[in-house]
Amino acid sequence: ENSDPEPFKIGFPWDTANTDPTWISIYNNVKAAVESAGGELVNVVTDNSADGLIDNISELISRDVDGILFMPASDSMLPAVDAMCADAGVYWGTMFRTISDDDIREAMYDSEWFAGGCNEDDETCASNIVKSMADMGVTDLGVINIAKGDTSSDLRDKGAAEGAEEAGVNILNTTYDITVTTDMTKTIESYIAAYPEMNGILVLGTYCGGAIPTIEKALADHGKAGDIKVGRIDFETTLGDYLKEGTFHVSYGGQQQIDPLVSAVILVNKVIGTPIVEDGPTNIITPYLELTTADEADQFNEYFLGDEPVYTSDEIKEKMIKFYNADIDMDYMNDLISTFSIADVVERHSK
Amino acid sequence: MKRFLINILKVIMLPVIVYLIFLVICFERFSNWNCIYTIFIQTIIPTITAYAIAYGNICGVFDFTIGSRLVISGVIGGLLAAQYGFAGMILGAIISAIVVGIITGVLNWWLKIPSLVLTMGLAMVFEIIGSKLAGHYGFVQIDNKYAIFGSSPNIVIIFLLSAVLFYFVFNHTVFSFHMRAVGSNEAVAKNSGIKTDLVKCKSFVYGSVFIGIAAILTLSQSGSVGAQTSLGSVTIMFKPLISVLLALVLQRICDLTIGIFIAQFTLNIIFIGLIAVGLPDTFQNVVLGFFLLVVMILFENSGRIEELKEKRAARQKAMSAS
Amino acid sequence: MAEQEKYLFRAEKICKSFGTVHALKEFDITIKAGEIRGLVGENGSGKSTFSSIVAGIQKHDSGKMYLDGQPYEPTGTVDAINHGVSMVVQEQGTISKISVAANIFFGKEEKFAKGGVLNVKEMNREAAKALQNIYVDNIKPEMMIDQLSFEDRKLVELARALYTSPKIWIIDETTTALSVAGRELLYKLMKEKRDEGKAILFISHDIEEIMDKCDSLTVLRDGLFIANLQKEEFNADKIRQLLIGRELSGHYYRDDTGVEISKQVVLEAKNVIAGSVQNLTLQLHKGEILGIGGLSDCGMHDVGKVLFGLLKPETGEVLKDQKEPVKSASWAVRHGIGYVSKNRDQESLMLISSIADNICLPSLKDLTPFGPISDRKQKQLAEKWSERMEVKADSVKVFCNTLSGGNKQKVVLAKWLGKGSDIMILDCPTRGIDVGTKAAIYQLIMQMKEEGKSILLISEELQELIGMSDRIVLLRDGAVSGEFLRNEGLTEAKLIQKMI
Amino acid sequence: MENSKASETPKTNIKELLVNNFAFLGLILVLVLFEILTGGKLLGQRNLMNIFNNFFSIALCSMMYTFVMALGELDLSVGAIVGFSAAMGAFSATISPALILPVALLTGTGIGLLSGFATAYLRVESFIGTLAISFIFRGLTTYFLNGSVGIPISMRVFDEDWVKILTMIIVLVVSGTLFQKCAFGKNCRAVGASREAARQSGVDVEKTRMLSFMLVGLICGLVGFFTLVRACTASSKTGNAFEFDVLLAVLFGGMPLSGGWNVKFRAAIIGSVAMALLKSGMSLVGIDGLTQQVVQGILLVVVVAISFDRRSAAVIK
Ligand SMILES: Nc1ncnc2c1ncn2[C@@H]1O[C@H](COP(=O)(O)OP(=O)(O)OP(=O)(O)O)[C@@H](O)[C@H]1O
Ligand SMILES: Nc1ncnc2c1ncn2[C@@H]1O[C@H](COP(=O)(O)OP(=O)(O)OP(=O)(O)O)[C@@H](O)[C@H]1O
Ligand SMILES: [Mg+2]
Ligand SMILES: [Mg+2]
Repeated sequence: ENSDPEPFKIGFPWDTANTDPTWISIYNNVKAAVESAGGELVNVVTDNSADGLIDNISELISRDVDGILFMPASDSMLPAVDAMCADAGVYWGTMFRTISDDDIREAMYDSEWFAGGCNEDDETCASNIVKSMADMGVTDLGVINIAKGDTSSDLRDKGAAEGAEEAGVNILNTTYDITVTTDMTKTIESYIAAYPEMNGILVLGTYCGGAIPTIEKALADHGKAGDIKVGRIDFETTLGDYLKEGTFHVSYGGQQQIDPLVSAVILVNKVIGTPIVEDGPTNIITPYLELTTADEADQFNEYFLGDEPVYTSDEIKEKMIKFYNADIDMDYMNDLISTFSIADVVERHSK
Repeated sequence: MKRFLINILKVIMLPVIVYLIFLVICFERFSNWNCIYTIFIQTIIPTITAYAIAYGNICGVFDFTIGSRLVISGVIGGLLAAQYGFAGMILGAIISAIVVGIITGVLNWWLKIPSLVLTMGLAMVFEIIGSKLAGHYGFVQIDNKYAIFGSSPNIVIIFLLSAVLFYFVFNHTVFSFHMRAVGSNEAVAKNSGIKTDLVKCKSFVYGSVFIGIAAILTLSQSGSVGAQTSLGSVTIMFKPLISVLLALVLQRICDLTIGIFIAQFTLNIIFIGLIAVGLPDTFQNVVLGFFLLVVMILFENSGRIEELKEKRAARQKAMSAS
Repeated sequence: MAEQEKYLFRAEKICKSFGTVHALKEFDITIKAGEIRGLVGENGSGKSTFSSIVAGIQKHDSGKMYLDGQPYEPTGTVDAINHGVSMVVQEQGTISKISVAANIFFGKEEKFAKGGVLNVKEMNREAAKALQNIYVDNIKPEMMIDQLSFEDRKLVELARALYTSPKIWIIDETTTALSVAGRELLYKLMKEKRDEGKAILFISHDIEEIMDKCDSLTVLRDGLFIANLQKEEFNADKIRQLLIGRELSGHYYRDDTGVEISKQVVLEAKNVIAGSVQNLTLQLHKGEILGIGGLSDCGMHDVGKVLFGLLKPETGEVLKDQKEPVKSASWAVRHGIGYVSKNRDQESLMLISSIADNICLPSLKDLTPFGPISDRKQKQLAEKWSERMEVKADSVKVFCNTLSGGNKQKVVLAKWLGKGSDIMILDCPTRGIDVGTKAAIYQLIMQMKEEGKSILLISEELQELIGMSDRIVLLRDGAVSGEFLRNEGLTEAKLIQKMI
Repeated sequence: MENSKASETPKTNIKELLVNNFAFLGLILVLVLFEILTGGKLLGQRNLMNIFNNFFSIALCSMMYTFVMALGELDLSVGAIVGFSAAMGAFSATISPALILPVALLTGTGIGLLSGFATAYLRVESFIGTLAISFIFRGLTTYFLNGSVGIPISMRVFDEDWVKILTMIIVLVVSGTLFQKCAFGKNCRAVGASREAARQSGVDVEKTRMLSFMLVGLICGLVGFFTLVRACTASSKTGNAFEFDVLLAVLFGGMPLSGGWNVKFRAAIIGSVAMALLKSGMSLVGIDGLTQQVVQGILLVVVVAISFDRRSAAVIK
């Protein structure tokens, strides 16, 4: 009878002080998803650490939100989150991260307050990218990753190790948690100095802005650009140039926009009373995209990192909110996600 | 002269010993020239940053803004490089570094509050200015053709020039005398008619020249400069700061200009050494902290150790006398 | 006009106040060329304030100054020096971590600089000259100032002040920081400058010294001009009387000629080697005033530090009551030993703290052994003793950095009187203290003695030692060189024999 | 002469009173401003609890930090101590959850002892010494944790509001009394005012300094415990940047860096409350992270510029 759901509020701890375009686009995509069903997005600034997020969640609860979406810093923090949300009667959803710990996953999937979320298959992704680098002839690999203790970081490490094992690649060393370009330069140069045999660098993840240009520059300065193959999980804005020059080789990623968007959609559906899956949390695995050409990279920059989300609010309302579209279920969503690609976004959004 | 040479030898022992330790641990990785060369190249930017830090340090002011000023200067240099090429990059970086230095210095003068408080507040503001300037992508990249200062021999030449400039300013100018005096006893310096506030202000401004140079080199070496927020920029200055502190320890036997370089060089040997040994990089911080602590303890207690020796001698003398 | 030209410097109606304290009230003074003018007054009477105004360190509130008949209004110390006014300050005035030469020419480096670039060699050469001018040859210009002793640093300050050949040379309480040799040097320089036709303003609390060295004298009391005296009018009693504004008996030392001293030893040093003390053996008896004297560098100040536990003996031991060794300063205080350092500002006082905080510090545990300490008790203690010592301040909440030197000293003494220690080690307790207060301190020392307390009085002034001690131990090169009892009839000559 | 600034006594006592209590006034101002801007939500019951949670750790630590500030020292290792003691606590939970609290407290005190010993007895400048300690223990935390470690969710009972409020009151009373009324607090200020004078007045300077660092270590252990039971997880990021939060709070409260008798206990409280109110207020009004940081930075400078007592500081470093 009602043409719109009751007004609701979704809390979202996110670092709005971070100027990385990916971080900004994540915010925009979540916002679009929440507003598609007439909700209001409440942001609190966070440092994305476990303790910080717990504080943020308690703050959001005190601000009367109906659901909370966040990127977990670790598995072990989730029981605490669930307990807090259950006490307050607030739904919660995750993005980007799966739950690897079996006990915790079981407990969370039993919780009526956990709405579910998206994640990419970090382990496979890492394993595959190592293998595809091995195919390019890489035998000795220097690795960069985000801080230890982060679920994705750990899974990607694991995947990379598996991939390396399978493909016979030797992982020389892994450096974690680089946040400034000078440290990046230093690390790459140190790798070059300490490991003359190194012929591949793989960035499993980093929060350092401009990581690839920095790596490329360091390699170029040591006359190694092109000789040392470079791979990266997660796209960044500068890949196009290096793909064009042939000094950059492979990147898997591109789910940074669709993942939070769909995660938010899952939570919104749950909050307005039309969950995608009736009996339990909804978990959707977003496939990673591959960037192979400079053109694609440019399109990625324009359509994924621009001001517009990868699905606009109207598109979301029409295609992903069960309240308006009763057809929606797990299969429907999986189909929708599987058609998601750079070309798809370009087609929908180019005028 | 002989004494001078002995002192130089003493100072050089520090990196040599650390190097030998790593050489013993993993000979095959450490026994190539490229390794030493890389360590040397990596030492340059932090050394120049440390020169900037040294100004405030000698003057007795504390400066949390170094990192954020470096970012602002690099970002503006990078932006102007795209517009006006080399001139834009060099002038942009240096002038903006100086302008921000002047702002910091003048505020320190006018507000008359502890520099630690002021620079902490300002660093928070500067970080945001930097990130706003860096714009949508949060970092600024330069065209590789402007990055010629990042590789040798250019970077080495710039380093030598900076070192000479620093040495000269620190040993042969009126300003340096005033600076040391303000750092050592501000009240007396003031009574002797020195405009202590002006000296402190100048130390911010002169130090900025080195920030500008460091920013250009960072831009050239890394190809980009990224913005930092939430006091993340402070971490940029911690390692150079450690080298300044170590250099102050070495000051008795060697000039600050060389001391800072040697200290930074030693730190970098440790850095690369740990990577080469294959230890997880988390150990870097542990070793760094440990190294800093041990050196400081040795330095602060060197007098005591001698005293102890003397005491023992005195006791023995008294024993044999009785 | 002609009248004015006769004077080199003239100050009219100089006023200066610090909040409610009026340090100078319409103070007038005229100084002729070719004279050594003494400036005397009680502690806190405004001598340092006036001289620092003349030297451009601070500004007066109102009044006029003339130099060479021209209005003189220094904008700062450099301006004052350019006008030919230079000053040796009461506090330490050198800057550590820079060389001797840099200290001498500090703030005046432009002389050796072209466009900000310094010619260090030339500066060192000139510094050597400046040191030669004051007949000092053991200090090298390249040396770091930190390598010098306190006294040598004062000499560097002299070189600094005299290098510019000032027309007026102000010396604020410098003699107490100098050794005998240093003093002689200073007097010689003063005479020399006077004979060159320069004027000298000499501040001291030592009336003998003033009478001996000055040509004329101005007395200040509470910031007011009191009197001008010419050399021929000098008379110690008269000066004292003018100083404190009331009659003062001719001698203020104790007048008995010795009493029986108890045999009980309360504090002793046995074969102690520490710092500049060499093999010292010394016993302090109950109820005794034991004077320690000697030339500067004889190690007498370290004796106090050793006995108080500040300096750890390298060999030998320091015992209290002949059984327990003195472990540390905090142990000493807990066991009833008090210590007044010679180096007051750096070691005895917390400057940026109130009088009350200073006085109560050693007694905190006594006020309440456990738990919270009552504010009321603290205030009572502080007020009682600051009143007893006649500390010149509005209340006990006043911060010590605003007090004059002598009043600071009174606070230090009040602190230990409040603590009620049985053994008092007093290192130059009357240094820089005016005659009135001096008398009060001597009375206090006597009173403590009568209460059965033991006092170790370390002093550079023989008169004081002779006047106060039951027994005097003289030191030379860190070891005991002579011992005298009060009832033996002491004279300076006798003592000096054992000192050198 | 040591200080010509000392001459500038304010004309009226009212002005002096205002300036002296500016930090407090600022607090009220922030309160009223945001109370209006948020339409009364700031002091709503739920948000109050939220503000309390925000300032809980910072306030706890600031109170003990006062002792170190009184000495005229800094402790840059507080964040690392919180992180390391939380990690050790989490490890001990695998043996028994009952061990968490004692282990965290012991670890904290132990590290405090280490930095105290280095500064007091080995004479390393506190700024450098604690920076080094912080590097060491941050590294060790990351190394040992190798990710993150969880503890049983049942430990969340210690995250109850009443437990924390009680803890806060106890720590407040104990540290307040110790600082304001007891010999130890006074000795700390005396050492800060003049180390030599304090020593010669019978204060055991070294012991006082070491104990202060140990107190900070102890409270950081406690903060580590509460952080641990709140998230039920210890990670390498636990306690990250906490040293800046605490420093910012005490400076915001008007704590002088020079130590001595000007160090006021209330500065710790006012500073941490004001910071928490400010953050919560800005967040409620919907100000983004970038602007929040600018506002914090500017306010810090402005508040200190107005309230800083320039008369009693001979020189301002
Ligand atoms: N900076 C200051 N702030 C407040 N009061 C001050 C300050 N300087 C001096 N006074 C006060 O001014 C008065 C005069 O002090 P001044 O130092 O001139 O005395 P003085 O004659 O040199 O004494 P002394 O013989 O003890 O050195 C004293 O009462 C002192 O407390
Ligand atoms: N032999 C010494 N050892 C240590 N410190 C010294 C020595 N001689 C001088 N000083 C320092 O030099 C400063 C200047 O001494 P000066 O004699 O001018 O002061 P004062 O007589 O104590 O002052 P006031 O007249 O105000 O009491 C003193 O504060 C003291 O700290
Ligand atoms: Mg005086
Ligand atoms: Mg005097």
